[in-house]
Amino acid sequence: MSKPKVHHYEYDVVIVGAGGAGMRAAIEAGPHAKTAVISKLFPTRSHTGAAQGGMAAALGNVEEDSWEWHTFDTVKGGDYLVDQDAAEILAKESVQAVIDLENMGLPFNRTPEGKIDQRRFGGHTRDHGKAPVRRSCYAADRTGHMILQTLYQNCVKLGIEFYNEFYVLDLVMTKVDGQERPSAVVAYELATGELHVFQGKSIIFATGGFGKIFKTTSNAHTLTGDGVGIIWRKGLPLEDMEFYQFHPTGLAGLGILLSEAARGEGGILRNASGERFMERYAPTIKDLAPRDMVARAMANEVREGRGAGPNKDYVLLDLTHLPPEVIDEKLPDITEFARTYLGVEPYTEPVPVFPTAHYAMGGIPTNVQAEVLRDNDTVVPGLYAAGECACVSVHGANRLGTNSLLDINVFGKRAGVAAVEYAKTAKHVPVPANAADEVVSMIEKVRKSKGNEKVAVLRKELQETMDKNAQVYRTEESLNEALNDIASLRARYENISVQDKGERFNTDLLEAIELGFLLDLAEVLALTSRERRESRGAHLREDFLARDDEKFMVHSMAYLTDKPAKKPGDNIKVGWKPVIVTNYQPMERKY
Amino acid sequence: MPTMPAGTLYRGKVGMWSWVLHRITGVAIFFFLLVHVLDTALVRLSPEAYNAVIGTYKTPIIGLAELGLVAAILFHALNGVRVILIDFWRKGVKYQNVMFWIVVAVALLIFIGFAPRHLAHVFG
Amino acid sequence: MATAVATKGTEFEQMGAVPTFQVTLFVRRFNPEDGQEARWEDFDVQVHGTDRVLDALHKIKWEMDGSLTFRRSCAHGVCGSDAMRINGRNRLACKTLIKDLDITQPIYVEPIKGLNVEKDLVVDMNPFYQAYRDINPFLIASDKPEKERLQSAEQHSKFEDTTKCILCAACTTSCPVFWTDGQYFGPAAIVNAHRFIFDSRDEGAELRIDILNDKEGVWRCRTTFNCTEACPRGIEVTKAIAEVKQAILRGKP
Amino acid sequence: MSVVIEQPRSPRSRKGANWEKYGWMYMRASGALLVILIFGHLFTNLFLGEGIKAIDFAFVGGKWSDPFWKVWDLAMLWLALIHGTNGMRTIVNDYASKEAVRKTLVWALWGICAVLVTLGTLVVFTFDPCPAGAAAELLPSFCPAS
Ligand SMILES: Cc1cc2nc3c(=O)[nH]c(=O)nc-3n(C[C@H](O)[C@H](O)[C@H](O)COP(=O)(O)OP(=O)(O)OC[C@H]3O[C@@H](n4cnc5c(N)ncnc54)[C@H](O)[C@@H]3O)c2cc1C
Ligand code: HEM
Ligand code: SF4
Ligand code: F3S
Ligand code: FES
Repeated sequence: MSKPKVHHYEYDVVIVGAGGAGMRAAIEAGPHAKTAVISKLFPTRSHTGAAQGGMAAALGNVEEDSWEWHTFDTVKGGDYLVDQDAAEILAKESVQAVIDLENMGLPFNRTPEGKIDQRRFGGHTRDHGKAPVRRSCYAADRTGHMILQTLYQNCVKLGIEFYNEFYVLDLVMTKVDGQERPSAVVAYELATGELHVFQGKSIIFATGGFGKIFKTTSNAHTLTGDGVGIIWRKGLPLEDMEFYQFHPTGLAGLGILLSEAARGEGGILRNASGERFMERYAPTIKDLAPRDMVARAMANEVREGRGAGPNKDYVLLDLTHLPPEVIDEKLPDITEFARTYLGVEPYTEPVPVFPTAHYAMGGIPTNVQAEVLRDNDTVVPGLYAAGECACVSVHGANRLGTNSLLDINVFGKRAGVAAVEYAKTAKHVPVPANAADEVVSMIEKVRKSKGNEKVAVLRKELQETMDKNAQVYRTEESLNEALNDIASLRARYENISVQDKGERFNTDLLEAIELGFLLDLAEVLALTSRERRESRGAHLREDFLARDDEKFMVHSMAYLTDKPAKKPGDNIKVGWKPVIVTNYQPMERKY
Repeated sequence: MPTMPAGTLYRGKVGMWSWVLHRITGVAIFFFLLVHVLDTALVRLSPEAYNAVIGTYKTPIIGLAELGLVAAILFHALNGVRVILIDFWRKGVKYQNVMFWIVVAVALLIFIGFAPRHLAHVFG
Repeated sequence: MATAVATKGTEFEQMGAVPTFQVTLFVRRFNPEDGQEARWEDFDVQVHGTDRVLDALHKIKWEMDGSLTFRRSCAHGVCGSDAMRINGRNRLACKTLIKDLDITQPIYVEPIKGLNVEKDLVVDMNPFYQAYRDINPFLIASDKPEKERLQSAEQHSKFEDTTKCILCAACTTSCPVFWTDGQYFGPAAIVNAHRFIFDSRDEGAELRIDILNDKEGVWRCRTTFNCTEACPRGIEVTKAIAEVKQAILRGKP
Repeated sequence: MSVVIEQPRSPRSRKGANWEKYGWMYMRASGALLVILIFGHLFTNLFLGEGIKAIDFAFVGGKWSDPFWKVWDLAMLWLALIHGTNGMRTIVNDYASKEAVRKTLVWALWGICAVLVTLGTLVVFTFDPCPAGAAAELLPSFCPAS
């Protein structure tokens, strides 16, 4: 097979990813700099569109509220691992972020006076935990959809250049004055199999999450963590990878998300014998405890044999005591999902649910300017990250509901502004002539391989070991098992082959390459989880049940090293980075 | 190069099939009308010519075809009213399905009222 | 009460035991690189009671023929990637449960109609997106408010239905008028124009009305309702089109 | 906010005035009138009395001696032909893929329409129910026996 054709482009700002974060950045960058947005999906297919609940902002439209309370909730929700300066920015700029969206046309639900309506959401309180507060701005049960559509509409308005169904597979780093500097990204065009090198003064990564390392997940098939994986392979660190949020109410077996609103409206979790088990775990607020606590309780019920269903592997979300009108009016999406996908009628039958891998708190470390860090405090000039792929860290050890849609808007915007600022004065870093070589060999290796391992088989095994060993409950032992499994999968990955050898729309090939990123990230996640020997937020170590502020009130920073891995994980170095504390000293997390 | 493979027939519902019928009946009526204007124009030529041509309208075969024509006009006209209601009546969209069956029913009723009488004229 | 719930629980223990069964899928295949015409290929797939057509396609791709090509992402009907013609009707593969189809018969799966097929179930969506972009799908407003623009719940309700669109193209490619020459703007573009024409904050209604008054605009719609029936988001597409027609007749929203 | 409103781009094709809106309105207006006209026509011609049997020169002559039916049939002629031709034009526009073929067919349709409308109108206006030299039994009863 001939070498693929390579095209070259020159832009000021190159944005990888057209989800909420990427397009919010594009809207800032587009009018002021020559901007390209590269996305493996058509923009409106990005997973931001799946978000239902809402976007937090202390507008105070229906109840008194303040950004300061919001900051506190975010810090506490994140089990004090949040960088508090970043959380302050998030909360302060939330109001403008919502107003921006409204002014761009987002059809928010309205109060009787015509202002943006707000509703309650888990963990958001007034006056430092005194009572729940209405802080979530929403558009019915499709807030994420409306954000994604509105941002795309405004990109169309601004005439932003998109390269859709282009898979970015590599970041080109060029050595300038002895320093590795980002100069371009290399993308594979799905339609033709040709390669494209996008040179940019500023490069923004906004590639979203990587839920597909798990089997049960609310994430899309395409959320394979490519962007995070690319950064990782360049030897740059990843922060807080052990913190992965499991949402309590995913449809059992499928992982499709049922919004927290289900319990907000009075839904009750029961085990096989019909017991309301949350009474045992959180006697006062029961089913409305924070996500990490509820997920843990559910997993425990199943583990101790009280799960429902033929395999006793899920619990039940009971809505049958709610009047059908309430279900219809308040929870239409949930009812529809339950009916469509499980054939369960929520009026009369309880819905099988189980925690589902939902959100990566960790990712590419950045400062509050969205600049990517090469260690605890040195920035990589010209490289930015925003959205779920980044770790600013505003979510710490556990993200609050509605804070992610906020995150993508606030830090997406900041990334765009900073990227333009930088591009105004910076010069292009030269791109080597052979910039695409690495991707060429990556592709040709898979395409030409005569191996006998199948992508789908390896991926399934990876997801199964992650669900078994690195999910809600973790121990030294389970994490080592995961690491061993990943190591052997990695060996088998060398022997992988694809059936489709074609150039055009070769999704078979891309699934193989995506699996490579999944393996990398799963390994980092398992390793950092092993190294964090405490329990905090979403990270629960059964062998270290307590939070250990003495030793672990720090972010983990994982680096890929050249060290040969004698034992699985040996090639990864884990460092630690202090948490920025401004106002709130760690306290016990009680609700 | 990309092609547009034929594939299966689209399985639309009454909306689609009523439109297909509306279109077919419209074309049928159109062609009939062309002929009908011409034959009627013969009255200008001479009574004999007109009567000769109109005579053929009274033969059983054309008589039956006329029955078809009336059916076509009935459907086209009533469905046309349905389309107009969809366009201008607020609730038209909601009841389009029901209205289709009403169109069929009314067309059938009128047709049943008309057909025996017409056949009696043709064959009687 | 407790016992009632308990029995419900035990009932459930049995209920989850969903049967697996075998179905035959006829998939319309086309590979631009093999020089052959499009053709049907059949696959026998073992599926679960809760499986969707997308799961069956994945089974084929992952276990039998890796070259089978289709778009998908979210797998639960919100991203709009996988509109295809299943048993002759446009649907999202991820929202179509196999057990809801007649499984004694083969299931026919083919690309949506009226757009060029690129490979298997993948079509060239560009003309579809172009029509969308042509209607100016963004808020046009000249004021520069400090805070949010006010809008009453009633004003909001006028266009809420059409904000649900996920640009899946199920509607446009079910439209017999669109099939004829692909020039018609199509229901999806009109739906998205409707979303702005009836938004009280928008000032571009006249412009969009003018655009859709085009030869290829709303007047080509023959009210066949295929679009409404195909829309996976339950948008009342034909109604929206009728409202746009009325707006054009009035010359304002 | 940094978003500036760009001048909206021009619509997809703007080739002169476009009559689609008027065509659409005409189809509905004429359709509504045609329901009455055609049903009335069919009722009197095919249903009443002897139905199709009774139709001959004398029948037509008899009808057209009444200005009411003259206007009726003229209206029907104009409305239906234009309605039908415009409908056919829609269909041609839908299915004729070659521009040249499409143009030819549309011109042909309007040509035929014009000819028939003119012909029909002339016939109705210049029609003589009692042409000289015709056999009396073919003529309407009111003709003076010649
Ligand atoms: C079901 C669900 C419900 C949620 N509900 C809420 C909620 O109510 N409130 C809330 O605040 N948060 C919610 N979240 C979380 C939130 O939606 C996401 O974290 C957020 O939308 C992520 O946005 P993003 O822009 O970072 O990434 P995404 O929207 O996932 O976009 C990623 C983009 O990167 C592109 N991309 C990826 N890899 C590549 C590559 N290799 N090359 C080129 N492009 C690439 C993709 O094409 C895509 O455009 C929810 C999440 C899920 C899954
Ligand atoms: C009897 C009363 C009639 C009514 C109420 C009526 C109504 C209509 C309407 C509303 C349409 C537009 C359909 C649409 O836009 O989807 C239409 C189309 C059409 N009509 Fe009529 N019509 C009548 C009589 C006729 C006659 C007598 C002819 C033939 C000369 C005719 C031929 C057509 C044709 C060819 C079309 C186009 C069909 C299409 O585009 O699919 N109609 N009619
Ligand atoms: S209107 Fe419905 S069918 Fe059409 S593109 Fe939008 S969501 Fe899809
Ligand atoms: S299918 Fe087409 S004809 Fe009109 S009602 Fe829908 S756009
Ligand atoms: S895969 Fe997203 S809509 Fe079906």
